[in-house]
Amino acid sequence: MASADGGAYSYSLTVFSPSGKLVQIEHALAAVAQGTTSLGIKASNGIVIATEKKTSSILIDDSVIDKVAVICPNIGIVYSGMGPDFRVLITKARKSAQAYWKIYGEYPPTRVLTQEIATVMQKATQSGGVRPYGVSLLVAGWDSHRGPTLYQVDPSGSYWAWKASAIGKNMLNAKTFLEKRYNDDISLEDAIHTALLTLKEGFEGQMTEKTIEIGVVTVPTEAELEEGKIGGETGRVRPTFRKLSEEEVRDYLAL
Amino acid sequence: MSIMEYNGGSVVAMVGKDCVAIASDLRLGNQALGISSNFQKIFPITDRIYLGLPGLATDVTTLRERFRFRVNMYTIKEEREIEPETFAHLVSSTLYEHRFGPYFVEPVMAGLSKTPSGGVKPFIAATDLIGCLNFAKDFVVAGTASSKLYGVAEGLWEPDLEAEDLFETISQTLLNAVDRDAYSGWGCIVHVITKDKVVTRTLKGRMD
Amino acid sequence: METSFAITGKGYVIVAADTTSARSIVKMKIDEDKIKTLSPHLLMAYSGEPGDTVQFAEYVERNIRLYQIRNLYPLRPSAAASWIRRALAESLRSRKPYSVNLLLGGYDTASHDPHLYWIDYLGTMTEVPFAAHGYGSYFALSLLDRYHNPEATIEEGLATLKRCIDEVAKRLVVSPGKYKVKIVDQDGIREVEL
Amino acid sequence: MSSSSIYSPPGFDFSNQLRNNFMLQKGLPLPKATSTGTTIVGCLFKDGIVLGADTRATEGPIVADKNCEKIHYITESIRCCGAGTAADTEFTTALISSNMEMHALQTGRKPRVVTAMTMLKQMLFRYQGQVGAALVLGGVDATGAHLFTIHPHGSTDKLPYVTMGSGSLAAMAVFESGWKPNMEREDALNLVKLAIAAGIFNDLGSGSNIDACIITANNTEMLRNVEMPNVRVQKERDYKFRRGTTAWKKEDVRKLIVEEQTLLIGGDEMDTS
Amino acid sequence: MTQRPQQHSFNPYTENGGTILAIAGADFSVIAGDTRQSEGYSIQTRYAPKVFRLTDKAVLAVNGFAADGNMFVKKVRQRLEWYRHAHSKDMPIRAIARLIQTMLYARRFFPYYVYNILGGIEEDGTGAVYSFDPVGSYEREACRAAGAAQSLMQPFLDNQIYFKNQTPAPGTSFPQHLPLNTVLSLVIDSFTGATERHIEVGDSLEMYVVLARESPSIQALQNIVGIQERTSTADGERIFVIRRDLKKD
Amino acid sequence: MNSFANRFSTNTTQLHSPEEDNFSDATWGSQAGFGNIAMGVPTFSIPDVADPTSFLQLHTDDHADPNCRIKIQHGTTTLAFRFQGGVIVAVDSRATAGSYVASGTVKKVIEINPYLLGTMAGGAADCQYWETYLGMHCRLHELRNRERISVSAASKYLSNLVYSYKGMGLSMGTMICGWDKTGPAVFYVDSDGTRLKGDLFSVGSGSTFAYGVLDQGYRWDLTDAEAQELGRRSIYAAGHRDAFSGNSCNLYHVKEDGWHFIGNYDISKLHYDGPGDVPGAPEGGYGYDIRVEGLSSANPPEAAASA
Repeated sequence: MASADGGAYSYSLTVFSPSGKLVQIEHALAAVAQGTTSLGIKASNGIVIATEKKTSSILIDDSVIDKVAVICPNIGIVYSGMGPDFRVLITKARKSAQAYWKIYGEYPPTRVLTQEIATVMQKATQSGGVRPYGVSLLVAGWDSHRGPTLYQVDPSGSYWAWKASAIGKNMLNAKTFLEKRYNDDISLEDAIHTALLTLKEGFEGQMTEKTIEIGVVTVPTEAELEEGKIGGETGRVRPTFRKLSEEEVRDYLAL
Repeated sequence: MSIMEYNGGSVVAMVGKDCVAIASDLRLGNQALGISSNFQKIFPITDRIYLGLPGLATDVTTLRERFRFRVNMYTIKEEREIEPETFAHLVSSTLYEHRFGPYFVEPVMAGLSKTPSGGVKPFIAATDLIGCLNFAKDFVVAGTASSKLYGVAEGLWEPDLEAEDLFETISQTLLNAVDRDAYSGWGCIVHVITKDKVVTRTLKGRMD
Repeated sequence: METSFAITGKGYVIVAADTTSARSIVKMKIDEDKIKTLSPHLLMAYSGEPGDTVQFAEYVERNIRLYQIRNLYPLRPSAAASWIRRALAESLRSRKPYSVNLLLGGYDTASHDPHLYWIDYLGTMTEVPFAAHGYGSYFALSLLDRYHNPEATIEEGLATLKRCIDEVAKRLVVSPGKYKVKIVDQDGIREVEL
Repeated sequence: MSSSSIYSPPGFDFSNQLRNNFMLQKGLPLPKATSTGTTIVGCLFKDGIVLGADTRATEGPIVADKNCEKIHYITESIRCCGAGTAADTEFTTALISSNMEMHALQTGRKPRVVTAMTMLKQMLFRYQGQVGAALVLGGVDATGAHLFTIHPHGSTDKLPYVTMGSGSLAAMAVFESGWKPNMEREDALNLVKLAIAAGIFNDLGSGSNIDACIITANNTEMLRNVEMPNVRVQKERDYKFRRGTTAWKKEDVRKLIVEEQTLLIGGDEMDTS
Repeated sequence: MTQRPQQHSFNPYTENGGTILAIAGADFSVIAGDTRQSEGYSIQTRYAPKVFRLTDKAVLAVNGFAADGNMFVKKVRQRLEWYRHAHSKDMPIRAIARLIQTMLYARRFFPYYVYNILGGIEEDGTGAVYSFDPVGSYEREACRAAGAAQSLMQPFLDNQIYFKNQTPAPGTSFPQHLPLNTVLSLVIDSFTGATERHIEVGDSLEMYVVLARESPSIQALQNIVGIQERTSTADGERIFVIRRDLKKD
Repeated sequence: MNSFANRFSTNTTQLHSPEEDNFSDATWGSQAGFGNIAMGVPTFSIPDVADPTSFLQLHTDDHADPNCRIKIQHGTTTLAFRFQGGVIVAVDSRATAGSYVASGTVKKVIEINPYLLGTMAGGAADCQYWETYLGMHCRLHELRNRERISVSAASKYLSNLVYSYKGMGLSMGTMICGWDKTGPAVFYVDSDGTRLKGDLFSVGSGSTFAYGVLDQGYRWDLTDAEAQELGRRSIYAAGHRDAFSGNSCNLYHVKEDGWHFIGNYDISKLHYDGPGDVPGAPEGGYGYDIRVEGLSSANPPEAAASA
C-alpha cells in the first residue's frame, strides 16, 4: 500500500484525512464541477435528461460524441465530468443490464441498475491502486414497479432519487432555477422546455442541435403495456428511453 | 429405468378464469419401494406463485433451497415481489446454467401476475430439465405420469373454469393419471390460487 | 447385507443398526457400532460404501460439535438434518462423492417431539414415523405399516423393533446377526440390549 | 459478501456433471430434453427475407408445446429460426441477441447479419456440437438481405432459400419447385407457408401452426400464427364436473390481502418520492 | 448350426404407431382405431385400417408392427373360415379370444409384435372386449386402449367410463353401462385428444359398432352421417362403420 | 409346397409353424378349433437366427433395455399359505409395462379346476397358457385314472413342462394350490424348474412386503376368518408399498370341497375403510395414516400438556 506520511492524505485514496474526509473523492467532485452542465427533470408522464455538448475546437467532428447514453431500452444516462470514465461506466452498466436480462427475461429496474453502477463507483473509492471515477451521473428510466425515476450518482458511489437535478458546471444556479420552475404536474413537453431554459442559463455560445443532447423517458400507456413485446414472447420490450434526434432537438429549440 | 423415475412424482398446472391451479402427487419412492406418502413437490414462492418440482428428490430439495435463496435476494434487492414471468425466466436460466450437468427436475409454475390495469392474469409455465420454457395457455404437466396427464388433461380441460370447477378438473386429471402410473400417487395435493386466497386441499387418492 | 431401522414412539426414537463389517464374502468384524451420537439428543445410523460411511459420519459429528461449541447450543434435529442433507448433496457434486445412507433420529427438546429423517446417498431426505435402509427395508416397512404405533411406550417400541429384526432374520438370505440399539428421548441417548 | 451482484459468473456450471456421471455408473440413464422436431425455412425475395417455422415442440413422441415460438428475435431486422434441442436454440439466440444489442449500442450502428452469423458459429463451434442448435438466420442490414443456415457444429451456408429440421426435406421440395429469384412479397410469403405446411403435414416432428416473419430494409413484420390449419375441433361432450365430485381429506385456506386501504391523515398526497 | 451364415443384428420388428380402442356396452361394443401408419417421423400412409371385421359379432383391432398385424388378422380369418366350414356357424367371441391366445402363444419365442383388442357380442348378447399382450395373455374388460397413445387415452377412459375417482352426487349412483351415443362421443374425444398430444396418432378415425340382436341402441346410429353397415347376414348381430377425420399434422 | 419353397430359400430353415403345418388335418376333423393344444405337447416357431434366446431377450426383456418394443407385463404380489382350515390364496391385480399400469383388473388366480388353483407371477401369458394346459392334463389324468390328480403330481407336471423350455426365456413363478387326499397342499413352481412343497409362499415384486405382514401373523391354527384376513392384509401391505402391485386383492380359500372365491377387495378401499363387513376384519381402514389418525409422538411435559 502507499505509505501515508504526514499531510499527504490526498495521495492515498484509502486513507481518511483527520477531518474524516476522503480527499480524493472531493477532488473527483471538483472534476465533476468543471464538466459541462447536465440536468434531468421528472415530469408527470416521463423524464427528460439533457446536457450541453461542448467541444474545445470547431475542428472536432462532434457527431461521434455521445454524452447521453442508452443503457438498455428503458434506461438512459447523462454525465458531467470526465468522458473516458463515463465510457467505462456505460460499458459496465450495459453489461450489467444484459446479464440481468439473461437471467430474468426483462431489463433491470432503474433503481437496481443505479445500484449496480453506484457499487462499481464505490469500489473505486475503497480499493488499492485506483482512483475514483470523475463523473456524476443522472440515470433516467422507467420500470413497471416504480414508474419513471431519476437518479443521480456521485463519484463517492452515493445515489439519490430526484424530481429534478443538475450536475456539473453551474449546477447550483441550475438547481435554483429548477426549484423555481418545477412543479409536480409538469408535462414532459414542458419539462423539455424547462430543461432547455435551464441550460440556457450560463450557456456559453450558441445553443443548437449540435451543442445540446436530450434523452427522454416516456411512460407507456396501459394499452402499450398490454400489447407486450416486439416480436412475440421471445422479443424485446418496446423502448421507453430514447435520445432525441437532431431534428427533434432543433424543433424544440425553435419553439 | 430413467433417472427421472428413480423417485417418481408428477405435477400438473391449469389455467382457469382469473385463477390457476397446481397439483402434485405426494409419493417419494426409491424405485418401486414407496418411502414417504407426504413428500411435498410444490412450494410457494410468493403469495401468488407456486412452483412444482417433479424429478429426482435430492434435486427437488436442492433447487427448492436455491430458488428460495434467489427469490429472497431478488425481493430484498429490488424491494418488490417477483412476478411470475420474471420468476419463470429465473428458473429457466438457473437450469440452463447447468446445461451440461443438469438438475433432474422439470419445473412447473403457476401464478397470478398483475396486469398494468391492476387486475390479475393467470400464468402457468413449465420447463424441461435444461430450462426450455413452455408458456401454455391451457395446462402444463411434468413428471413420470406426464404422458397420462397430457391425455386426461387434453380431454377434461375446458377454458374459463371458475376456481371450484377448476379444482374438480385438475383433481380428476391428476388422480386418474397417477392411477395409471406406477411411480406416482400415494395421495395428491391441489392448490387453487385466486385473487384473494389460496385454497389447498389434500385429496383422497389411491394408496397403492 | 447392511440393515438399519428406526422407529419413533411416544417421546423417543429407537435407532437400530446391524453390527457386521463385511469385506467381500468375509465378516471382518461383528460388533461394529454404526450409530453415531451427534449431539446430546441426536443419533445417526449410517450404512453404505465402506470407508465413506465412517469418514462422513465423523465429518458430520465434528461439524455438529463445532456448531455447539461456537453457539453454545446444539442444532435442533430438523436443522441438523438439513445441514447433513446438504453436505451429502454437495459431496455428490465433488470428484469423490460419499455413498452413505443415513437414518437421523433426534429429540427436539424445545418442542418435545421426536423426529426421524430418512436420508439416502443422493441427498434425498424425508421425515417419516419409521424408516429402514438396506434390504431389510423391503420386509420391515410393510410390517411397520401394520404394527407401528406413534404413541407406543419404549417397551412396545422395542417389541416392534424385535419383530422387524426377527422378520429380516427369517427371510433375508444373508441376514445380519447382531444389532446395536440406541434410544434418544428427553433424557438423552442410551444404548439398550434387545 | 464482496460480490456486487447476485448473478453468477457467465457461462455454464459443470458442477453437476461429476455427480451425474456417478449416477450414470449406478445404472441410471440420463433423461432427454425437449427437442423440436421442427420445420424451419427461409427464403430471399425482392425486398428482403421471409422466415417461417412450425410451432410444435416434442418430447419423444409426445407434443410438449403445441404453439411454441421458433422464430427468435436477434435484432429488430435480424431474426433466427431454431431447430434441435429447444433450450439450446432458445438460449443461444438469446445470448447472441444480447451480444448484438451490446454491439449495436457500443458501435452506434445497426448490426449486420454476418456479425450475428459469426457470433453464432463461433459459439456453436466452441461447444463442438454439444449445444444442439440448428439455425436459420435471416435479416437485412446495410449490405442487403442475407440468409444463413448454421449447423450444430458451427458450419454455415449462405443460400437464397434454406430449410432445416426434421421437416427440411418436405419443405425443401416445395422451395425447389416453387422458388424463383426476385419474387414478390406475397408470393414469397405464400411459398414459405406452403413449405412449412409441407413439413407440418408430412413430418411427424412438425405440426400445429405456421409462424412467418418478413424482414425488409425498413420494416420487420412478425406474423405469429399466420396460418392455423390445425385447430382442434369442438369436443363432442362437456367435461365439467359436478362440484363435490372429488373427495378430499383436508382443506387449508390462505387468505391474501387484496386491497389495502391507506388513510391519509391531514392533507393531500403522501410524499412517495 | 456352424454351417449357417452369420446374421448380424437381425431385426424383424418395427413400430408403426397408431392407437386402438374398444369399449363394451350393455348390448353393443365399439372398436376404434386411427388409420395413420408411420415409421419414425414419416407417415407411410394416411389410411391403413387397424380394425377388421372378423364375423358379424366380432371385430379385431391390431396395433404395433403393421406387417405382423396384417398377417395375424389374415391367419385369424383363415381359422375362422375353417371353423365356419366345419361347424356352419360363426365362432363365438369367447372362443375367438382363446384361439387368439393360442395363436399368439404359438409364437412365444418369435412373437408377433402386435397388441390385439377383440370386441364384439357374446353369445348371451352382452358387449365384450378382450385385450391381449403380444404373447397371448388376455383378459375380458369393458374398455381398453392400446398402442402408441394408450397411456394418454386409458386414464381418461378410466375416469369417463368407469367413473374412477368420482363420487356420485348424494343419493345417486353412476350407471353400470353407458349408452351408445355417449360411448361414441367419448371415443371421438379420446382420439381427438390423443391426436393433439401424440405425433403418431391422426389422419382419420374408424369406429366399428357391433350391436346385439335387436339391440335398441340402433337408435343412436340413426342420424350419424356417413355410417356404413357391414352386416353379412340378416337378423343377427349387426356391424356398422363410422369414419371421422382427425388432424393430419 | 413348403419343400418346394425351401429348395429356393437360401438360408432359412423350415419354419415350424404349428398353425400351418399341423392344422390342415386338425381343423377339419373333430378336433377343429382346439388349436395346437389338442396336438399333445405344443410346438413353437423359433426365429431363424443363430441364438434364438438372445434374440428374444433383445426384443422383449424390458429390464435390460427400456426401449425394447415388446413389453412383457411384470410386477405382482401373490401369496398362498396352508393352515388348519385349508389354503388361502391371495393375489393383487396390477399389471405394469414399464411405469405404465397396463391393467388393474388382472385375474392372477387361475382356476385350473374346481380343486386346483394356480397363481400368476412373471409373464402373464406364460402362466395363463401353461396353467390352462395343465388343466387339460389334469382332466385327462382324471379320465384315465378315475381319480383326481394330486396337487403334487399336477405341480410336478407343470414343473417338468416349463423346465423343458429352460433358458428359452419363459418367466413364471406360480403356486399350485389345492386339496387332495393328503389334505391342503401348496407347491411353488417356477420357470427355472424349482418346485417346492411348503406351508407359506409369496411370489412377485411385492412378495417381501407380503412376507413382512404374513410371517408375523401366521400360525397353523388360524381360524378361517383370521386366515382370510391375514391374506387380505398381506396383499394390501404389498399393494401399498410396492409400485408394481396393487389395485385390488382377489382372495380364494381352498377347502376340502374345492376352492371358494371369497371376494375382490379394492386396495384403496382397504386403505381408507377396510374390507367392510367380513368375518375377522378389524374396524376401519388398514392404512397406516388412517390407523394412527390423531395419535402423536410428541411428549410434552405434564405441565405444558395440561396448560
